[in-house]
Amino acid sequence: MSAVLEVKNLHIAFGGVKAVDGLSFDVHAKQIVAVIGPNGAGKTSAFNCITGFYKPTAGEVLLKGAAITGKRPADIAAAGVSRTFQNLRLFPDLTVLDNVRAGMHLYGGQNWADAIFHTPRFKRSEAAYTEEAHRWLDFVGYTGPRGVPIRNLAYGQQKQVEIARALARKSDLLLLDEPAAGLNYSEKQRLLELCHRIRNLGTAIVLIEHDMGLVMEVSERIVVMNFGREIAEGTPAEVKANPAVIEAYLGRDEDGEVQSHGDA
Amino acid sequence: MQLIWDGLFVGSFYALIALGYSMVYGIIKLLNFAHGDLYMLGAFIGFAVLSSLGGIPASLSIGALLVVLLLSMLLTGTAGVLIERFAYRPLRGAPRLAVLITAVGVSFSLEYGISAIAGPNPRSFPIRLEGEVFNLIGARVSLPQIVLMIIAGLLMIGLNGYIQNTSTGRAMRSIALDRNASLLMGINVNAVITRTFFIGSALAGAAGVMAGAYYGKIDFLMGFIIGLKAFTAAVIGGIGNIKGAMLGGLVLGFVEAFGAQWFGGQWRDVFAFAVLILFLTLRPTGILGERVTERV
Amino acid sequence: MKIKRHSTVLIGIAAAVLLTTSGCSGGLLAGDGGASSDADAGPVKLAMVIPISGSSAPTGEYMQNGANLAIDEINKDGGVLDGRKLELIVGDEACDAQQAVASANKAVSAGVVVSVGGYCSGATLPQLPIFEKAGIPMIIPAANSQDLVNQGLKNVFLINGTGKQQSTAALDFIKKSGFTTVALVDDNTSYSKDINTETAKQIEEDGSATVALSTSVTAGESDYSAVVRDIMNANPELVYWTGYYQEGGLIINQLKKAGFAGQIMVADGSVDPSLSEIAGAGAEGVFATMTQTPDTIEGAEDWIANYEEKFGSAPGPYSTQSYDAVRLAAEAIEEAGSTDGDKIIEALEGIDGFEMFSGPLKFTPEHTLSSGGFVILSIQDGKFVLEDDLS
Amino acid sequence: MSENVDTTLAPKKIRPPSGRVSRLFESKWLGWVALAIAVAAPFVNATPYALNIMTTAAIFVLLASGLNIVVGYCGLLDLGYIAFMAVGAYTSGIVAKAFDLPLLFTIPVVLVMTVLAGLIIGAPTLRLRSDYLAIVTLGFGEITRITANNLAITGGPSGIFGIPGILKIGDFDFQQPAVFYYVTILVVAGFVLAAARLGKSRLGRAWRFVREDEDAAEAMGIHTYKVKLLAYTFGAIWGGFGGVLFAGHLSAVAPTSFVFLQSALVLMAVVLGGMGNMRGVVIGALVISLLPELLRDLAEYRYLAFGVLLIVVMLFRPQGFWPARGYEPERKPAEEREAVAVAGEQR
Repeated sequence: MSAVLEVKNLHIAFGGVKAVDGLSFDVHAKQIVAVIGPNGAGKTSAFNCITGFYKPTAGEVLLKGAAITGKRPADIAAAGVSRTFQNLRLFPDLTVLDNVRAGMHLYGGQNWADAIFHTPRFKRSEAAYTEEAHRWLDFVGYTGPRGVPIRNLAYGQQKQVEIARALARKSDLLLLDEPAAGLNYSEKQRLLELCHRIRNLGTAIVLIEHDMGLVMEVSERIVVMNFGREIAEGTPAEVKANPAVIEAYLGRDEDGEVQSHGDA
Repeated sequence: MQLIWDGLFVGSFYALIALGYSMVYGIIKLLNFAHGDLYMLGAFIGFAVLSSLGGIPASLSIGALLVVLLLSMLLTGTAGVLIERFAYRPLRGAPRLAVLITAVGVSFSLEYGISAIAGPNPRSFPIRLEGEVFNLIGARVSLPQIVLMIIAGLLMIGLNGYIQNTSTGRAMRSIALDRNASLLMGINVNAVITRTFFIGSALAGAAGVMAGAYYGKIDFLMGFIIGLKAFTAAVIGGIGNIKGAMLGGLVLGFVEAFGAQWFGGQWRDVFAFAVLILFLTLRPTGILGERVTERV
Repeated sequence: MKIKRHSTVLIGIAAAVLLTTSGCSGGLLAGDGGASSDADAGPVKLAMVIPISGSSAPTGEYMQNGANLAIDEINKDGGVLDGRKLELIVGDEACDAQQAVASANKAVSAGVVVSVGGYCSGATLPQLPIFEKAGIPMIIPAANSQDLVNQGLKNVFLINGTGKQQSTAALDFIKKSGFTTVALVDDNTSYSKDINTETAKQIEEDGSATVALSTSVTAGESDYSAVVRDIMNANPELVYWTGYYQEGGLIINQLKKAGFAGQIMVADGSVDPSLSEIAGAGAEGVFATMTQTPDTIEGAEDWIANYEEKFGSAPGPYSTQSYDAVRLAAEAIEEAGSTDGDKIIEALEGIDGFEMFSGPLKFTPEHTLSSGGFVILSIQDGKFVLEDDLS
Repeated sequence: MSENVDTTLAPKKIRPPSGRVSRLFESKWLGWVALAIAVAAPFVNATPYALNIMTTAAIFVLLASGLNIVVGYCGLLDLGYIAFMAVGAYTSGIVAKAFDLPLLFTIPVVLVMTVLAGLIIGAPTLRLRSDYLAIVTLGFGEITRITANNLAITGGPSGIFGIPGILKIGDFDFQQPAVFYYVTILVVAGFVLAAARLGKSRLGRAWRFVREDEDAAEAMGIHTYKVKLLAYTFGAIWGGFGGVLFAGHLSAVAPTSFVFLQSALVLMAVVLGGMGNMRGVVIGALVISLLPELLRDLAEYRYLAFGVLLIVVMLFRPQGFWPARGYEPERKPAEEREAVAVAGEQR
């Protein structure tokens, strides 16, 4: 079984601070992998390295066996990676549909001349864009209004739209940065179910998440980071039993969280 | 030699104005497009003050100049503070585009406001620095030039001391690094920004009065080109960097003097802007700037 | 479907507009517009497109006053063409091509008969085709770029000396005073560059002096140390500044500060009271090539008194030329016996010996003054006085 | 999947702002009505003055619609936009005079030159942060003007004059003011429509994505640099055509027409009208270009007023007087059912 994503010995430093210090893990097709760790452990920095927003100081990132290290984000997205952001990065003044259409940019189907002359090709492709956008909104279970600027919507709805936008990219690998942050219990349950459905589409998922209950339930494998280093990797059960992980979380206020959700 | 001296002299004007650009940019990441117009405003305030004082004996001109200089600095500084308070502060956190457009609006308002008040025609400055011309290692140097350069130098040294050694100066530097953290540390960010605007504008105003007294002619558009040049100077030195702005001003003065020598005076501005574009594309952090990685 | 609906609406709107407006005069369907509707009655209108805003606005005022003075005099004497009054239609050019075109078109629409304006050459050039197409003669009192003449338009008459004539005057003075090396500096505007290149050409052809330096500066700056340095290096006996007074004053001042020992001469664009204000003490003794101003014309005291009484200020540059332009227009209209453009042009071409401030007028075949009327002024006690009438 | 859709959360009805004025403004007819008025205007008043003002205003509309692509759609502040008009005007003027061609035939050269200018100015600068970009474009604008003022081929400070007319077929001269006006209206209407259509296409959306959040756009696979360069190039073409019309209209081109003030005026039209909204921008351009003609007496104060207006608009109505409409129609309920079913078996 070939890996969709291989991260090999990734390093990045800002000034003297080593944000990611030797991270390696693989993600296989249809796999859901979680990256966890205390705040400031370097999870989001690792995401940014994988998606090209940071240039890693050392190490390699392979997507389906091809190196994507240090390419620009748009090229990495085109190669088959899509992502969401830790704090929503939607296009606030644009409509819900337009936000989802952003994920479809690479579909092409029209050029500027088509647009200026309103060729049949243009009309077809616009109709397809709209239809597809509705489809992805339905897929994530979005029920809100779709023709209004997204800034008017509730936080939970915005989160749904951001996932729909990333899905519309139709990538092989989806990186979700804290998808459950700020969601209530029923929303989290729907997110859990959505992750499974996304995987059934054939897309692998890597997610950063603080909600241990969700992480333990949804992911097949877990990578644990602390101070930029990878301190453990394995199945949820293995990780839960790993002394290094327990140590990393002990003495911190996440302690209780691990315990309580561990029973779930 | 003459080239170097001329470059140094013009460069010290650029440096004074570039300082304000750089300070404001360093602290609130705002490109104060209207900064050059504060230089113009300073010159006109100086003009108004002098005219209202009436005739001044020529013998007193240096002393009178210093008084006018201080007064104009005070008033221009206040104008800068008002501009920040009413035009920029409400937009803090707004998209960069909105702030920039506002700055263009401020620039326009200042230029044509002065034009409406003082008339569109150039005015000749009431006092004039005249003085001996003598030879200094191969360059013609005049007394007024030396006086003005000493004033400019003192202002810059004073500013540097202020920023390095006082608590406000430290607060400025910390805000430049991280505004939110500074807020958490209990620094009154608004007060510091106000002070920054005051100092930056006052320096531009001082440059305006000095230019008026030296060149003898002021007009409402005099700040436009020099504002651009000062920005260039700030970029050359590394924008946000106080010492860089001083260095950048002098470097630009030299570069221009040599450029004008090689290509002819009418190409001087083209040359200066080409330097700006080169720096921005090849080394946007300037000579003294540090590399900053922008985080997502 | 949709397109059909659109077009029906369009046609409907167009038809409605046509119906409601076909009665109006001045529309496309009403012949050639309102331009000539009052050709035979009412006041005879003269256009004057001059700088009212912008940095040359003061000169515009001098010109407008001069023109109004002439109009009042003529109207007091019974106007033209058996009692029709003259009326001045003033438009702003602001030394900008686009504004000039707008104002010229406005004047044409107002039904003017003769244009008596034109100050900035760059803004006057694009007016030429507009007045030419409308068949309106132009008597240009101030603008004097050679480019105006080079177009060879038959409706264009220049009553200010051209750049070429000014250059000749400069050369005469150079020879007369025995200068052997000259530096020429312009401000990169059409008018100024014209004089620079023309003077350089004439000096070289003449051979009695050499051009040590011919260069341009950018208008609107404060620091001219680069050109001062160049001049000091070339070390000429005379510097001839062909630009306007704003920069001229600065350059004179900076030259003197740098210890320049030679003489300085300026062209007519710098002849303004502000020149010596800006230049300070260094302006004393500066020469200028200039057409006669009322100050320097003998026997013009009455005229000056009239002007001062009417406008409360002394006349300035181009007041006399504007005054003469209006008088000349009236004369030509009278001569032609009609407001028809072609007839007026014919009359202008036929004029011989019409008395103006610059002397008796007769146009050359290219519609310029036969003699430029340039004299040399110099600054004494901060004021321009006649130095040499070059006769 | 249907059981996961929370049916109790039925779509909230969020309606686009209604109100008679805004509805009138959003009306599909507005463009046609405007065109009809423009076509009909000369039948009311065809004095050279009126035609001149209207032609100038139309050219200004074209410039504003071009700048709107750059500033409004893509969010790049260009303070030297008039340079593109200068390139267009000079190119067509020089070529037309040198080969004695009607202006119409210079268009291919103008296209090449303006696209080149867009690339030359854009390529090095579009990687810069937005505020640097603003000042660099300002510098480029000045460089263009000063260069034109100093070169022999551009006629130096006098510029070029006596430019041939736009086209002449037999005795019919397209240069007659009324005909030229209609040519201008036709060209401008075409370009405004094209710009509006571009705004509602894949490329136009990409511009908006870049404007709203460059990083998020990158993450979606949008090559932000290329997209920005395209915006710049289109802006340059619009400006270049504005230049051709300008050269044809005045029959003379001089450096004084391309000062910073002109760039600022075009920018004001875009900002006041409503960045990103073509209708607003057209109205803004008409207001900016026609108002001074109507208020000639206040000429001295108009720039002051514009400056103050810019600040006030940014403070209180940052989207301009007629902001871009942020709404599009909702889906019809019938389709919804179908689409839900399809989405379930996606891929």
